[in-house]
Amino acid sequence: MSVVDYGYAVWAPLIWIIALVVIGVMVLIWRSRGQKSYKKGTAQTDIFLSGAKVPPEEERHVKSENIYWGFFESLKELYGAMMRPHTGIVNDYLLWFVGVLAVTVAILVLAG
Amino acid sequence: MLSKIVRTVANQLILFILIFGLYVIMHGHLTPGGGFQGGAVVVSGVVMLLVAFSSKDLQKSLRERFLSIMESTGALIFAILGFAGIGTVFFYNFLVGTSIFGRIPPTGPNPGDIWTGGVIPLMNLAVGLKVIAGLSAVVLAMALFSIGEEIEE
Amino acid sequence: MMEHIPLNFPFLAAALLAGVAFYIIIFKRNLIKLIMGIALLASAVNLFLVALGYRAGGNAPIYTDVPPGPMVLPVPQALTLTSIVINVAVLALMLTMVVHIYRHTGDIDSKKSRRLKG
Amino acid sequence: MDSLITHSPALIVALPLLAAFAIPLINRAGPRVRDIFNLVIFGFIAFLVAILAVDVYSVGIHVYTFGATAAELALPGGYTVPVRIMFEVDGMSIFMGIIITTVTLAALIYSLQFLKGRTGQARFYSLMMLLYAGMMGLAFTGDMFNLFVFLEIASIAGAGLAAYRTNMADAIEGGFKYIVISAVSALLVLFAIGILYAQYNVLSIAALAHYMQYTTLDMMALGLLGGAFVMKLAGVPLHMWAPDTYTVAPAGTTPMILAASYTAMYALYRMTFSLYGGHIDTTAIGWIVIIVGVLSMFIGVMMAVHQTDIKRMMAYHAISQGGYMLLGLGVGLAVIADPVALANYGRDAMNGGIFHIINHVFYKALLFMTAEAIFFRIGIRDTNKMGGLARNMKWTTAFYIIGALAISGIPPLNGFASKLLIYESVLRFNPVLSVIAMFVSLVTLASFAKVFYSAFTGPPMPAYKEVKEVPKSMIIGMSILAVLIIFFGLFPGLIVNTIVAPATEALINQASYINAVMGALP
Amino acid sequence: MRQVVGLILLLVVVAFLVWGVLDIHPFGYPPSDMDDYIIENAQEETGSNNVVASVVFDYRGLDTLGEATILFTAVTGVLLLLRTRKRREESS
Repeated sequence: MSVVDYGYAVWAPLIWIIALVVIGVMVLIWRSRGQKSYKKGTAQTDIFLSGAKVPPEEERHVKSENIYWGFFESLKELYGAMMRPHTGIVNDYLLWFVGVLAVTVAILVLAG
Repeated sequence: MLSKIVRTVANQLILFILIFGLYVIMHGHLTPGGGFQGGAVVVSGVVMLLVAFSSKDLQKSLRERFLSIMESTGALIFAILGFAGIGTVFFYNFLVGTSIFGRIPPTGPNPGDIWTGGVIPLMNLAVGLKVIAGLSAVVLAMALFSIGEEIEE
Repeated sequence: MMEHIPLNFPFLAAALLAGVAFYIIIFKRNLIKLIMGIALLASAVNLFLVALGYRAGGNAPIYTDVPPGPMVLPVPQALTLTSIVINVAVLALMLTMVVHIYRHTGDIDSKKSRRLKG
Repeated sequence: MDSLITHSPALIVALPLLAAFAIPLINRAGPRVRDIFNLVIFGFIAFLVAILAVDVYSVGIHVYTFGATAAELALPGGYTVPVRIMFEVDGMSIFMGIIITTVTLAALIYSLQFLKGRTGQARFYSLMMLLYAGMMGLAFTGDMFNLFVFLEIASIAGAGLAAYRTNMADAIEGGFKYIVISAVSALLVLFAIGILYAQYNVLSIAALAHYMQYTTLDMMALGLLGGAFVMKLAGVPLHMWAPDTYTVAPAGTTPMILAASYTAMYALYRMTFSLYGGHIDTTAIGWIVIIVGVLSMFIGVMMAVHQTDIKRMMAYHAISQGGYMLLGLGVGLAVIADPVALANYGRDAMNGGIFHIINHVFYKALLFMTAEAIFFRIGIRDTNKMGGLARNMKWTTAFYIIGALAISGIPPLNGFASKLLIYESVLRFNPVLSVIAMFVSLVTLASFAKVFYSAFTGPPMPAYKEVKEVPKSMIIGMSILAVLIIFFGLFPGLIVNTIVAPATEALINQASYINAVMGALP
Repeated sequence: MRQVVGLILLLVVVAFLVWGVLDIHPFGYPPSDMDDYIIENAQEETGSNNVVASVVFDYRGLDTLGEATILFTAVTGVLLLLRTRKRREESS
C-alpha cells in the first residue's frame, strides 16, 4: 500500500524510515561514547577572530546575497546571459510569445 | 458639466434611449438583439448623461450600492433560470409548452409572437438588467475615481 | 488552395489584421496603445469567426418575416457575440489597471513600469 | 443521491457561481455571516467533488449534456454531431478537480483572518469563488469554446485578485502583466478554435478528435493552442510573467493562481493526448514538450537560486518544478506510439509527471503561505533584511521546513516519490535528461537552504523582537497542506494506484474518451 | 536589433496565418452539419424565432452563463481595484 513499484525497483517509505531510525540510534550511541571535555560558558565557547574585535550579535548574520558568492562569481557569464532577457517589459514578454509561436507552428506544419 | 443646451437635449433624449433599449431587450427572441445589445444601448444613454452632467450629480441619483445589488440580482436570476431546469438537466428549456412564454411558433417564416421562446425572454431580461447595472457601475466608478471622488463599498 | 484565393479575402483580412495587432503589441511601449492592439487582435478573431459562418446568399437566421432561402450559420454568430462581451470585460479591467499604474508612476510607458524584473 | 451524482458536474461549477453572485448581497448581513456562508457552501462543493470522484473511479467517464432532454444524451437522435455543450469528466479531470478543491479550501481558511480589517473583502471572496469555478469548469468541460470561456473567467478573476493590494505599485504591475498575457493567449486559443470549427463544424473535443483529418490547418491550430497554453503555464521561455504575478498576489490566492496555471497545463495535455494523440506520430510534439520542460527546469532553478525576494524565489521554483511535469508527460507523449516502450517506462514517466502535479501544488502552496505569513508579520519580502524569525514564528518555521524538504526531494516526503518515478523512467528514455533533473533537484535544495539560513536562523534581530506568530486560521490552512504532504510521502503507492493511474489511463486511452460521447459510431 | 528580430518573427507568424486561412473552405460554402440541425429544429425545440437567440440561450446556454460571469467578474474586479484612496491606505 505504501510501496511504489516502477520497472525494476520499488520505493517503500516505511522501511526507509525504520532504517533511518536504526541508523540514528546507532549514531547516537557512538556519539555518547565521545570524550566530554566541552563545557558551556567557559572560554571554550567564545568567538576568536585572530585578535580582532568581535562584532555585536545582530551584525554577525550573513546576508542572503552573500551566500554562495563563489558560485555566482564563477558563473558570472551565464548569469549575465540569463538576466538579459528578463527585462520586465510586457512588450518583451509578448515578443517572446510571438517567437515561440513562429518556431512551434513552423516545426509542426513543416514536419507534422 | 456642459452647456444648458446639451443638458436639456440629454434630458429629453435619455427617455427614448431607455425605451429603445428595453424594446431591444424584450424582443430578443423575435428580432435581432437581446439582453447584451439592449443593455449596451441603455448604458450608452447613461454615458451620455455622464458626459452632459458631472459625475457627482449623477452619483446622487445613481449609487454604486444600488447598481451592485441590481447586478447581483440579475446574475442570480439568470443562474436560477438555468437551475430551474434541473428537474431534467441544467439549462433545460422547461417553459416550452407551458402557459408563460410557452407557445411554439409554426415552423418556417412567420410574423412572430411575443409569447414564445420559453425561458429565453426571461433570460434576456435578466442579462439586460445585469449588463445595464454592471457597465453603468464600471463607467461611473472610473469617472469618479479619475476625479478622486469617494466610491462607496 | 490557390483556387480559394478569390473567395477567401475575408479570412485574409482577418489574418492581416491579426498581424497588425501583433505589430502593435510588440513594438508600442504606450500601455494604452498596447490595449488598443489587444482590442484589434480581438476584432481580428471576431471577424474571422463571423466570416466562417457566412453562406452564399443567406439571410439572417431569424424566422420573423424572413424571405425564403438559405440561412447563414447561427453558431459562429453566437460565438462572436460571446467573445465580444468577453473582450469588453477584459478591456475594462485592463484600463482600470492602467489608471492605477498612471497614479503610481505618473507615466504609461511600459519601460517605466518594470519594478519587477530579473 | 443518484440524481445528485448525475447532476454533480453541473452543480460543482454552478454553485460557486451562485455563491459569487450572492456574496455581495450576503455581505450586508455582516462579515461573520458571509464567512460562514462561504465555508458551508464550499464544504458542500467539496462533498460533491468527493462523490463525483468515487463515481468516476468506479463507473467510468461521466458525461453531462446541458439542456438536453436527458443528462447522458450526447448526440441528438439520428444525427452524428453533438450540438449541445457537454461536460466530460474522466480520471484526469477529476484529478485536477481534487487538486483545485483542496488548495482552494486551504486558501479559503487561510484568508479568513488574513483579510481581517481590510477593505473589499466581499469582492475578494467573490473573485475567489469565481476563480475556483473557472478552474473547475476548465477541468471538466468537453467543449472547445466552453474551455475558452472558462479560461477567460479564471484569467480575469486571477488578475483582479493579484492586483488586490492597490496601494502597492508592483501589485498593479503584476496584475496587469497577468491580464495582458492571458488575454493575448486566450485570443490565440479562440483563433485556433475557429480554424478547427471551420473544418469540421463541431465544437465538442471528442467529436473533433473523432473527425480529425490531421491536415496542415490542424497542425497550425495545434501550434497556436500549444503556444498559448505554454504561455499560460509559464514554461521557459514564456515564463517571465509568472514571478511578477506570483510575487505580488495576496496570501491565499497565490496558490490558486498557481493551480490556474496548472489547469492550463491540463488543457495542453488534453489537446495533445485526447484531441491529437490518436493516429499521428507524436514524437515531434513530445520532443517539443520535453525541450520546454528541460529549459524550464534548468533556467527556472538557476534564476531562483539568485533571488533575494522570498516569494520571487518560490515563483521561479514553481517554473522549474513545472519542468518536471512537462518532462514526464513529454516522455510519455514521445513514446505513446510504440506499446513496448510505453509499457516499459512511458507509463511510469507519465505517472511521475502527473503525481508531481499534485505534490508540487501542495508543497508550493504551503511555501507561498509561509512566505505570506512572514510578509503578514514583518511586511517585507527581502531576505537580506530578515533573520532569526524562527525564534518567534515556530509554526511557520516548521511548515517551511516541511515544504522545503518536500520540494527538494528529500525522502520520505512526497516530492521524493514523484521525482524518483521521473528519474527512473526518464533514465531509460534518455540518461542525459535524468541527470539534468537530478542536478536541478540539488540546486533546489541549495537555494531553499539559503533562504532558511538567512530568514529563520541567525542571531535575534533587534527589529523583530516583538514579532508574533500568525493567527489561528492561517496556521490551520497551512497545516492542512502539511498533513497532506506527509501522508502522500508515507503512502505514495496508495495515491499512485488510486488517483494517478486512472489519470494516466485516461490520457493514454483516447478511444474511450471519444466513445463516451460519440457512442458506437463508425 | 530587437526591431529586426521582432519583425522577422512577426512576418513568419503572419505568413503562416495567411497560408493557413487561404486553405480554409471557400468563403460562403462552409460545412454545416451542426448548424443545419440547429436551423431546422430550433423552432420546435426552443420555440424562438431568433435562431441566434436560441443558440445563445438554449443550445449554448452555459457559454452565456460564463459570459455573464465574466462580465460580473470584470465589474467586481474594477470595483475592487477602484476602492477609495483613504481605504486603500489603511488596507495596506
